[in-house]
Parts: sequence; C-alpha cells; structure tokens
Amino acid sequence: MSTPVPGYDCTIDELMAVTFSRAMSNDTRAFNGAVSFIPVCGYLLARRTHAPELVWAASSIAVDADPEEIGDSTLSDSLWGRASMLSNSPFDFWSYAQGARYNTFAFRGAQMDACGNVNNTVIGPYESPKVRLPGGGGMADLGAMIPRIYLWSSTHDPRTFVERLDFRSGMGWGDGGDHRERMGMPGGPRLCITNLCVFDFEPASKRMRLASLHPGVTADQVQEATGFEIAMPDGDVPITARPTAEELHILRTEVDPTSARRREF
Amino acid sequence: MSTPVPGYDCTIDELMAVTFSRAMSNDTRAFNGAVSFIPVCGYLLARRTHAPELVWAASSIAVDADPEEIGDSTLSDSLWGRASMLSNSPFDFWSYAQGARYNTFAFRGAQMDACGNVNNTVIGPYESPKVRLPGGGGMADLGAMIPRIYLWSSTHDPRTFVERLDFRSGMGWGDGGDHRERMGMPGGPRLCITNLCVFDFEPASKRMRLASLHPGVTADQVQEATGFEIAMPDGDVPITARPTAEELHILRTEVDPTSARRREF
Amino acid sequence: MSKVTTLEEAAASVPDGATVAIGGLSMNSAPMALVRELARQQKKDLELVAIVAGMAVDWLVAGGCVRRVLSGLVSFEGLGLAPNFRAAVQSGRVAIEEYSEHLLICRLQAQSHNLPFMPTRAGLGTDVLGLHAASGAVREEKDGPTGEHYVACTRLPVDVALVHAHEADERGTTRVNPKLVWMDNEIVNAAARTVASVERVVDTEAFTSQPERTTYPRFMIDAVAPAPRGSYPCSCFPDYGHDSGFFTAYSQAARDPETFRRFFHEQVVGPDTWDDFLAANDVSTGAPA
Amino acid sequence: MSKVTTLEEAAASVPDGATVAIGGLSMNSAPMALVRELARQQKKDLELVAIVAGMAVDWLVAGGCVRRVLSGLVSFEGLGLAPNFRAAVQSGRVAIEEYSEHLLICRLQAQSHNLPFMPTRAGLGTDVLGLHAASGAVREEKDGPTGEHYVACTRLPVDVALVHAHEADERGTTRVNPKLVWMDNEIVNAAARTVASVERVVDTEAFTSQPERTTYPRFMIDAVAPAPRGSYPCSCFPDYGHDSGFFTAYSQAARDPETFRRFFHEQVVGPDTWDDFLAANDVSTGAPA
Repeated sequence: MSTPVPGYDCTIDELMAVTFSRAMSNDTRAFNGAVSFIPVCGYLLARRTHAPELVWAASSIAVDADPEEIGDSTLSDSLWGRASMLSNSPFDFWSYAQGARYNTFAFRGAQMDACGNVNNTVIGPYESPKVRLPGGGGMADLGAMIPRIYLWSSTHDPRTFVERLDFRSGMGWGDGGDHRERMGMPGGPRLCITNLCVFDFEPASKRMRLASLHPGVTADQVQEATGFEIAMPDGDVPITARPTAEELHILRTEVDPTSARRREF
Repeated sequence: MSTPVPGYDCTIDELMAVTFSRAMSNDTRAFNGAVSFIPVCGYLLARRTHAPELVWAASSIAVDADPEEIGDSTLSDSLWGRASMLSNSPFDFWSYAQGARYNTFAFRGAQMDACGNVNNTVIGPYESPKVRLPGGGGMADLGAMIPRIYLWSSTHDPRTFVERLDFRSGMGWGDGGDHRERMGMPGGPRLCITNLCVFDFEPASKRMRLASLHPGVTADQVQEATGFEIAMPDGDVPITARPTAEELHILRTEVDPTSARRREF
Repeated sequence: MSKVTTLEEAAASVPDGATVAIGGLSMNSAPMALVRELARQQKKDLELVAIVAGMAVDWLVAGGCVRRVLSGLVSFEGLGLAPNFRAAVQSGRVAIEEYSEHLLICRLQAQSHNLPFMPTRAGLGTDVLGLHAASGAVREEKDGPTGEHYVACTRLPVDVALVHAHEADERGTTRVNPKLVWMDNEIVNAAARTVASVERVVDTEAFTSQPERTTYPRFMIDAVAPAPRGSYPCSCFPDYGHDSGFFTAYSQAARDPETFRRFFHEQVVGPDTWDDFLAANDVSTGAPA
Repeated sequence: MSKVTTLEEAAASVPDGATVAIGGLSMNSAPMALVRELARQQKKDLELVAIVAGMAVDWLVAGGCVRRVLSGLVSFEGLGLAPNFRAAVQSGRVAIEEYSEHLLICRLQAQSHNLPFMPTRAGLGTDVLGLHAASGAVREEKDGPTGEHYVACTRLPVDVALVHAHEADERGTTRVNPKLVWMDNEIVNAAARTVASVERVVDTEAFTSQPERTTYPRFMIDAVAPAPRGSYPCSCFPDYGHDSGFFTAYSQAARDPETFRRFFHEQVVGPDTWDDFLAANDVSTGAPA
C-alpha cells in the first residue's frame, strides 16, 4: 500500500503528491473529479507551500475548501470544509470550464496512450466488452476544454500504458502533433506522474517522454512497464526531485493526516 | 386619470384589470415586465378569485408574490412580498420561458398592429427616429416563446393602433395566418384589452376582431380610434361584462389599495 | 390539491417503459427511496438517464427494471465498479447509450429550452461521438463563419425526473438546503414530470420566510413523497453522509450470485416500507446530527 | 495582494474606447458609484453593453463618454424615457446596436462558453434580426435535421464588467445577499475583467461561515471598490429601494439644457467623492434599515 522510495524519507504516494504539487502555480485554478486523491493532495499542498493563491474547487463545488481530512470520496461533501463558496450553478461551472476560467484538471484512465489520451469506458471491444468500466464522466468534456491537463497513475504497467486504447474516453493530445490545435482546443496534457516516473510530452510529436525517474527506477524498467515506445530526452534523465521535510510534514499532518492518498495504491 | 365606466360602478382601469383577470385560469403561469400595472392587478385578482392555483412571478423573480401594495415599478422588489421563491437563476428562467413552463405574458407597445405585433423601439425611421423609445427588452424573446400572449393599451388611438409598425420589436401573430406556426412558435396573442374595447383575433387571418365593447363605446368609435380595419364578429358585439362587487372590492382593498394601476392612464 | 403522496404511489405513477432521469451525483443526493420503490414494484424496460450515478442504477439493474442506460458514468467511485450494471452491460442484457457529462447535460438543455440542439465542445476528438453517428443524437458540426468545431446535442425527452431534496410544502415548492443542485435542475427542467422525495414536508411559511433559499418553484414539482434519510446509502448534505459500509457490503455480496440475491432481498427490496428498509440497515430516522 | 481599491482607481483602470458591460436590471442593482466615477473621469468612446438599463446609461451619455450602446432596453420605466440617451440616439451622436434581452444574453454566453454561437428562438419574426444581417452578430438559421428556425448569437467580447454587490473580502470573494443576480452573472462570465462595487468589505470568515451564499468566486472578481449605497438612485435589495424622487427630478431638469447642465454638475458628477454625492442628494450612508 505504501512502497518506500529508496533514499528518500517518504513513500511513493507521497513522492507523487509532492511532485504533482510542485507542478502547480499561483495561477492554477483547478477542480477535481472522483477518485482523485493524488491531485487533491497536490492542490492542497501547493496552496500551503509555494502557491498560496491557487484556486481549487473541491469536487467542482467547494471553492477554497480546506478540509480537516480527506475522506473516502473526492466527490463528497467531506472535502468541503472551510470553503469560501459552495457553487450551485452548473451553468456557471460549465462556463468557467469552457472559458478556461478553470484552467487545470487531472485525469487517470484505466488505459492511457502515448499521446495522453485516456480510456475509462471499456476494456475489450465496445460492443462486447471484457470489462465495462464506469464511463468517461467528464473526461470527454474537460479533455477538450481545459488547457492544463495532468495525468497520473499508481499502476504503471503495460495494461495501463497501452499502444492503442480500446476506447478514447478523453482527449489528451489526440493523434499527436497539432491535433488539438486543429480542433480549436486550448493547451493539452503537461505531465503524467506515475509510480515509476514522470513523463512530459515531446513538443513536436506530443508523445510521452521521460522527464524524470523515481529513485531506484531505470529507464529500461519504465520501457518494460509501458506498452508503447517512450520518447527519451536529450541528455541524462534526472531523478525525480526529493520532497523537502517541510512538504512531507505538511502533507502528512495538515493536508492528508489519514493517508487517504494511499487509497489509490 | 380614472374615467368612470357608464353604468358600471367602476373606472376604466378597474374594468380593464377585471377583464384581464377573467382571462386567466388555474393553469396560468405568468410573469411580468416593466410598467405592467394592469396585468399585475389581473394576476393578483385572478388568484384571489377564480384561479387560486395561478402562478405569477413578480418581475420574473418572485414566485407567488403577494405584495401589500404595488409601488411605482413593476420590476422592483416592492412587489416581492410573501413570495414562496426568489429565483436567482437566469438560466432556469429562460428554460422555463422557452419551454413554456411559463405560459403567459402580457405586452403593451407604443404601437400595435392588426396582428398583435408590437413596437417599443422607435417612432419614425429606425436610422433617424423621431422618437427613440426604450427598446423591445424581452418582447422579441417572449413573443417568440410564450404561447399565451395578452396585449393591453390605455391609449386606444390611431397613433397606437397602426396599420404598419415603424419597427416590429415583438412578434404577435406576425404577418397573420399561419406565420407563427411556420416559424415553430407556440400559441400567440389571445386578447387585446384597451380602454375602449376587447379584441380577440380572427382565427384564419389572425387580425384583431372586436370581442366586446366597453359600456358607452360604439363599434364606430373603436374603428375611428384604430389605424387599421378591425374585423367584426358574426352577430352582435357584446358589452364587456360587468365586474362583480366582490372583484372590485378585492381589487381596491387587497390587490392594489394605492391605485398603482392608474399610473398607466 | 396537495401534491404530497407516498413513495409507493409516486413510484406507481411511473409506467413501464418510461424514460426516467435520476438525480444526484455519484454518492450524493440520489433519490434512493424512490428508486427502491421502483425496484420493489418490478418496473420493466425503463430507460434511465443518469448523468453521474452509481447505486441507484445498480439497484434498478439488479431488479431487472432496466432496458437501457443513458449515462456519463456509473460507479461506486473508489469503492469499486457498480457490479450489476457492469455485468448486465457486459452480457448485453442492458443496453448503454454512451455520453459524457456535458453531452448529456446539453441534450437535456436542448429539451428544456425547446431548441433543436445545444452546442458544446464536449466530446470532440473522442470515440463517444462516433457511437452516435447513426442516430444523430449528438453530432459534430463545423461553424460556417469561424470554421470552429462544435457538437450539436439534440433534444432528450424525459418522462419523469426523480430527485431528492430536504423540504417541500403541499403545493410542491421545494428546497435543497443549502441550494446545491449538482445537475438536478437540468433533469427537472427537461422532464415532463418531476417527483421529489423529501426529508420532511414543511409549511409554506418555511418558504415565504426565506424565499431566496427555495430551489424549485411549485410548478416544476408534480409530486412530493416524504422519505426521511431518503438518499441512504448516498449522502444528503449537510444532514448525512454516504454510508461506505453499505457500498462495501453490497459489492462484497455481489461476488456470488446467491449471496447477492439474499442480500438484495433482505437489505434492499425486501423490507415493506422505507422505514423497514432503514431498520434493516440499522439506520436511525431521527433528527439529523 | 488585496483586490480592494477605490472607486477612483477602479474607474481609472477602464481605458477610453473599452467595451464596458453594466450590471443591474432597470432600476435595480446598477453599479452607479462606478458609473459616476467613469463620467467624472470623462472617459471617451466607451461601448456599453447594458441588457436592461436606465440611469447608468443616461449618466454616461450625458457625460459624453459613449460611442455606442448595445442594449435590449434603456428607460426609466413608468417614470419616463432616459432623456439623454433618447436625444443622443435621435441626433445620431450615440450609435445603438439593437438587441433583445435574450439575444444579448446569448451573445454573452457564446463568449463565456467559448463557442462560435449560442442558439435561441429570441428575435425570430422581428425587425431586430434584420439590423444584424450585415455584421452577422446574430443570424437566423434553420436546423438541418428538424427544419426548425433558430437564431445563432455569436461571441460578444467584453473588456470590463461593472457590477454592484453587498459584500466582498480582500481576495475578491463576493456576495449578493440574498443571491439575486438578475443577469449580472452573464456579464461577469463573459468579461475579461470584472470590477465589483460593494456596500461593505468584510472578512473572509463572513464567506467561510456561509459559503452557500457566495455569489462570485474570487477568481471572477478582479477589483473591489467599497461604495456604501453604491447603487443609488437605483435599488440594492433588500438594503434600500430606488429613489423615484431622483429619477423624477432628473427627468424634470432634462427638459431644459441649461437646467440639466446645472443639475448634472451639482447632483451627479460635481461632488468630489461618493460620500459628497450622497450628501448632495440628502442620502444617508448609515446602516441599512
């Protein structure tokens, strides 16, 4: 449930949450969907460290929420403590989403491909699926609308990272290249944070590229765990940066004292 | 300001409000715009007499409002007393209007034509108007959306009832005949209540037809006061029905004790 | 003239084959008492519209009530997949019409606004749109003047919407308190009829004293069915949270058909009344904490 | 990091030539203190977006600040026509771009939703649509599959929205209390920047203690300018009603150019501060009744 990171005084869930947090900034305006413990920890931690102005609407409802702890649902009201606003207009929400007033959203899919597209609909053929998954929910919406997309996965393996999705529930960089631009979509996926590494996206092809390796993981191991060929950066691949003691302290004691983040592992 | 109606124990504003009230029914779901004293009196009176289930949203905001008195603005909060709901979603409002959840609206125009179209935009040519009027407001919207349209006027004269509008701000029966149907618009104008008479609309042509004459008014007088040729019903034209003592009592003491309805005269 | 009725009568008013939109979002504010009663009455061939749903859809599928599900998402979130929904779709016993949240919302808006379609950017570039190519229910378009891509979402007629709220009066004026509608207003606006289950029936004075808190005007609500803790095992903020224990026990039971049959009978559809159901699940109907 | 500023600085941030959307509806909740300051600063060539307006537009026209008005309606309701607006449009000094309420709202929605257009049935069959034939800002269309008529309303970019509210904190979280937005949310959603004048600045705790009453999240409000009775002579429900006396005196004065010049100076733009303005009009800034 909580693999230690070799040489770092933390576990993999903590490294992922801190890494996610560091990708956020003061002009991040985010909200979250279901089963999004790592991003929720990331938003809360960023706000308590380097990005005090960051906006986060808990379950897309509770702006500036500052919950005492994180429960077993990231869509539930247990996340809404001390919010400055409980939004009650779905119409305004979709205006904020389509107009990029909210600029940040994070996905994880049961399958993800090299261009950061996601599948949460079916495993196997759509008409006679091997596994019927929950469905895309807001993935098909937000993938097309939100400029800063972050992906994450706690199960970096070839079943998750596939060459070809069984169903494209949500748009990442689409077919790659200028596909999003041609469709009039803003921005696109920026990072994919996994339990093995961090990917960014190669600027021209928009395919996943190794950005950093978590301590103790090799590029070969990542390639083996990935169902598509990963792009490599020029030069050495760095090690994912070490969380500070302060970050870990805040994460463990203030942001997520009950370790809800481990529910994803 | 308050012309007595010969033979009836009431004034013309009262006869118009009562006549308007009687056109309402238990399934009326209405709201009102600016300077709509006669319709507001009519909705309130109908609800206190024969149509207790009638829905009226004061200034499109305050559902079931039951104000102590009517102020100098029919859009203002002074109308909102004892409402069961103050609506705060313009989005829901327009859904109710376009979907005919609200089914009744009343217009008056600076000009009105034989087919019940209205002008509240300009007198004279649009590009160089003799008088710039307020503008159509919601007329162009609600004329196309609402199935039960009522017109009224306290100034029945040839400047108001014209052969040709200087500008069509709001759709009544349009060019007449099946124009509304062809445009996919529900219903259409039902009555036009003036200080001289009541018009309904001839079913085929959809032109104003004399439905009743107020006491002391002749059909010739109405034709003289009207800039287009009025249609006549088969048989005699009835006299507009006499308000009951109860209707007048409720109107004067409960609905509109300050006689705000006379502001239109 | 009172619109107050019983759960039994409210459910009886839903005909077999109806298109039924189910309120709530995921584990929040679902009209579970009404849904349970539909399952108890063994409705057939329902077409469910459920934007983001879970247990409500699973109960109706388990009860054999469902022909088709129009949805963006059906799950128990981190507590697992909805087991009966999953199995029924995999076996083809229940058809699914695949949407995203906003595609479904826009179809509901086209319906409520009486427009041929509502536009959105939702779904562009995904496989969802292709599934609708034949029916044209949602279709990709290109705007002439700008060349921009959009998706035109056509009307979705809904026979009945089921929502859960805190309070209503006899006339149907209804309050979610505080006013957090998730997307329930979209289904209420689109539906020909709406049935609201409520935690409690209150006097009209409760509304006239705080009219800004009213959520649905009386002309949008056709029937009011009292159901204390009527969203159980889902939440009804701020009165009570969802019961993770129920979700977990339900999922556990679903691993074995016979165990599930017993569980579903004893813990869900078997109890005669909603109070009996709550008692069978050790839930108090006392005042909210 | 505080967003709290003065009326003077807030108005100074609006450049000449800007497209400025003005909140409120008719005699309700208009941002009069901000509007007065724009007139005092002698802004030029503003393009006003005013869905249903009155005194605010008339002040800015009287101040010579306006190039064009995009509107559904400008009047003083039963208290008469807006005299300077009327005269300026009749003389051609100010251009008008004619809309209805919903056509203008749909253009704002197309902007806020980043869509090429929003559809509506508004305006069908009227002379309003013909005025836009050349620009294509709103255009009549026929839906292919159904043959239904609709009007496609294209984006309307807005530089600044001005709204009046009851309370805001330093971070910009803003409350209209009770939450009655008229159509202000449409202009706030569409505008690149929003300035809110407020009756009072409050602590953030005022929002966190009743978060369901918050009207605008802090990221939608760029500047907060305190202005007690900031809608005068319009209303700010429930704190105060509109002042019919001011409307009547203003209209009376407007019958004679010299009288109006004096009135407009002494009673509107002349007083140095908003407090001075209120004093000149015998308005108390004390606590609301």
